[in-house]
Amino acid sequence: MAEKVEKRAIIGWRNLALGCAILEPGSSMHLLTGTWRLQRPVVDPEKCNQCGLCHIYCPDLAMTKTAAGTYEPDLNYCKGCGICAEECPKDAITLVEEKE
Amino acid sequence: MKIALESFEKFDPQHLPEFEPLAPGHRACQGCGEVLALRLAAKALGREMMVISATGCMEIISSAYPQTAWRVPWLHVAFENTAAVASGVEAALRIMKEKGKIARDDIPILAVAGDGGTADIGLQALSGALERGHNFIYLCLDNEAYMNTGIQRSSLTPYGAATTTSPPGKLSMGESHFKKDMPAIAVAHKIPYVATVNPAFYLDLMNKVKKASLIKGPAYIHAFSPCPTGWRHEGRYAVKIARLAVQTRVFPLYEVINGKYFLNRKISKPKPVREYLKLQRRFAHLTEEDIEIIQENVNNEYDRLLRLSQAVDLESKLTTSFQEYIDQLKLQMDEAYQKLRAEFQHT
Amino acid sequence: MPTRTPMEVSIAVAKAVQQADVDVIAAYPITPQTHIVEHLSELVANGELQAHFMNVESEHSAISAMVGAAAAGASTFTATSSQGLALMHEILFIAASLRLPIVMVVANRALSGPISIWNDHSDIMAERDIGWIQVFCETGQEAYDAILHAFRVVRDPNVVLPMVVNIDGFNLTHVIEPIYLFEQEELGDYLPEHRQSLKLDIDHPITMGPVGIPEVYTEAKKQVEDALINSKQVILAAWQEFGRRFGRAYAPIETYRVEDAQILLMTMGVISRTAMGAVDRLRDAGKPVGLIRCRLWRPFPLPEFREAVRQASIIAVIDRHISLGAHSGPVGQEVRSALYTLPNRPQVFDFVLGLGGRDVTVHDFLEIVELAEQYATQGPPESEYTLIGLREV
Amino acid sequence: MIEIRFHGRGGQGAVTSCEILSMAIIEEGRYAQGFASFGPERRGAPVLAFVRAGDKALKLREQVYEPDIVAVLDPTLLRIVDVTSGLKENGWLILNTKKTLAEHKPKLRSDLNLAVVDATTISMDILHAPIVSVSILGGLVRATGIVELNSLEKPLLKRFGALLARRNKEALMQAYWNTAMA
Repeated sequence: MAEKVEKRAIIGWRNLALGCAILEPGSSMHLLTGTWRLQRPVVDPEKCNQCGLCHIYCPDLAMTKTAAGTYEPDLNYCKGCGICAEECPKDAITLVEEKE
Repeated sequence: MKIALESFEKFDPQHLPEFEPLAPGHRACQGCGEVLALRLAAKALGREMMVISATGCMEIISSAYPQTAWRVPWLHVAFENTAAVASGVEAALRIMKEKGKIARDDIPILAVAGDGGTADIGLQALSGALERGHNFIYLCLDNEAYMNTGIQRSSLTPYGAATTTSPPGKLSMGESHFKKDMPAIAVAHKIPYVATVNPAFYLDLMNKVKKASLIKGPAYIHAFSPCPTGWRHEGRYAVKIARLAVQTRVFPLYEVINGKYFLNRKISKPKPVREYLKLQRRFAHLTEEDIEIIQENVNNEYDRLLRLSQAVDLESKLTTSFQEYIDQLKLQMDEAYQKLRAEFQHT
Repeated sequence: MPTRTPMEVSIAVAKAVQQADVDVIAAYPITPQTHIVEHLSELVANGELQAHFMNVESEHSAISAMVGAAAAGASTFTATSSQGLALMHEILFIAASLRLPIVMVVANRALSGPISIWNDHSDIMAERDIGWIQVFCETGQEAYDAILHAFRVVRDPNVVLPMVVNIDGFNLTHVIEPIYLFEQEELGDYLPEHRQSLKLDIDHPITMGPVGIPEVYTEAKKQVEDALINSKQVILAAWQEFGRRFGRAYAPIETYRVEDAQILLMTMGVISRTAMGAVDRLRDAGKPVGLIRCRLWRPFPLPEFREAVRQASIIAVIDRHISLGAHSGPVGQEVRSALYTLPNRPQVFDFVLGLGGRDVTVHDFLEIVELAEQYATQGPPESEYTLIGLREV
Repeated sequence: MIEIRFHGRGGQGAVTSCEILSMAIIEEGRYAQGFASFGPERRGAPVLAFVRAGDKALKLREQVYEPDIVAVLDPTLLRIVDVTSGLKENGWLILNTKKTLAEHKPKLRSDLNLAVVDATTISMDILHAPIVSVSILGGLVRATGIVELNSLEKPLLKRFGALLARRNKEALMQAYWNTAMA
């Protein structure tokens, strides 16, 4: 006999906001798209001239400024596209394979 | 409109606003150039604005229940009616302010749709909204095909591109039509502001969006939006390809202010179109002859834009030289008068 | 005192919209809706109604603009008909799903093809499942009252759904008749101020109209269904309140001379008045015939309907739309399924008539009653429904 | 219950006649429906308009098939339309015509009552236009007494505005006093 397949909703209808609206702004932050990544950018802070282009050109808003003024990828969100490495004028960013 | 542009303060690349209306965690593809253009446009407008979105990639990737990537008010209704929905929002704010029901009606409204939602199925609603003169910014994120449904051609798919509904074959070389001139269609509505933008030129993009928000009436902004999935290029090349599109004159950056064309970036030594095409496998099947046809079309289109923008130069030259002529006349008359006067006194 | 005024029904409708103090009206002209929106644009042009009148380029954009305006928190109104309603189809579901309190008049008209500008109910019957509250009117007075009622209902925080007021095209919209119009003061607080809890607001940024993944779509639909079912309480309370204040009470299912009636006619809209005339004649002739008129169509008033037909043995349902390929018209289907689970149910015969402006007369109803009796005694017709007035050759 | 049918041509004012008459009946506290034969008829095409009047709320919404009164706004219609179709026995026919009662009467069903008025000449004289919507009402009201003359005043004002209403009232009165009946 086939087992009953669990097909669960993520929220009960009584708890839905009016019109199925989403009330928490920017709640996509809960979704860690870093798990999509096959390669990760590694920044050489020595080479970084702090121009910020990697931050500007990141479609995933993953390049963040460190206290030192250089940039680091937020691996929670970085999908590893490599635009930052391609666009860095100082070649300060290299892509390395994510390990198994 | 003049007043708004006079007080227009450009973004300082060193001090860009920190607030990101679009949050990380959205589900766009790796290396998506469209979400980059959208993010930069939203960033230019800041916290106090509203986004009206068409159905499409940007809607799907930013609003899948129960999470939203939006930190500003955002509304999605359907595919083809974004401009009409934005009309309603704008009219509502205006009348409710007039009736004292709300405090502000100067909140920028950003209506966003893709190339299909703009140039195909949404064209009628857009035309109506532009004609009615609503105060909103319409952003067309042009990734040159229906990417959300799986890369089917649209009326903005470029000549020669392979899509799932314009495949190259024995009798076909891919898309057989040139792109519809969507900005020119917007210009034909005699709206105050039309511009093309490209995420590789992020300051230009942000400044144009901000400018559009300061202008009363409809603004139409056409954004080049590389799509690694649909154009079949490596994700890391999204910005590079966007830049090449400008450097090869494939996608010139210009503004049309009150009907007058301004070519923002003159490309005097363009790179060959081939360089732009070769990074994208959607063009991989093209022959030398096909590429020649594309190159010729790019040349012609650029020349046309150049002539349109030179018309503005010529006009200002004409006005200046006429003024100079009048001034000279005045000077000559003055001299003649002095001479006469001197002679008169002499006698 | 309300003033008794002779006027075209369309103008009375516009007056009611004016009295509801709407903010945004977007409309596209279509016969026979035009007089309503023409008059509204006049009221706005003369400064008698402070609203934005938007001349959109299609009905699709009319409803889209209404959705946008309502999402921004404005009180909204639009009107359309037939092809225009069909063009709105896609967005109608979304308006309900977003829980936006839009009021719309549908000047009922046949759907193409062939093209017909005349009255029947095929336009609204194609939109039964859109999640909007739907009511029908029989007279100009009812149309005026129904608009006021609609604004009260949709503005209720327990409803927050869009609502259609159906007014038969031409046969009601274009008729001059006596209508009691209220002064604004007389309405008092019957019409509450328009307030919305969830809307586009930079101080409380929410995301409206997100992607309904499979894990939430069912729940989202249930929310609308629940709101629609529960709206009935508010609808009834608002009618009762209307009756208390203004002396005209309305009910979801209204009856006429049903006492001891064995045969019941069931109608919707303007033809109900002609049906009353027919019932009078049959009663005069000693036939136990009564009439039930369905005023509230969505949510369908199931208990009220069952109660109204409890003692009848025959129901002759009048459909003003032909449901191609089905075994009866839409109202007939609704009625049959409403009775199916009852142990003792009357026989139901469905009659389709008055399509595309074909006049519905007293004689039609007399014929229908005769046929229904004949079917009841001699067995049902070959076809599960009967087209009245059909010319064979 | 009284039912009236107007025959006119698009643009002549048959719908206006029905509008004004139905309003006047309602002004008297009675019940009325005024409506046209809905359709896309254009200027010049034969059109119909109807008024149904009663002392109680009307339980009838069908078209008018057996009128008590028929008014014809254009005499040329007599050649192409059977204007007396369905007209009840002893009903009234109101004709806009330059001809006399004697000329029309013999051609009619014998049971019918006839009233004639030269509404076109009156309208041309007073309104300088061949729009006979109000002057035909002069004949109709004179012959049938369906409303008091005074009751028409408000509807005229509402329909035409002060200036035009005065001229139309003049046309109404002229027609009223110049209607011949048999």
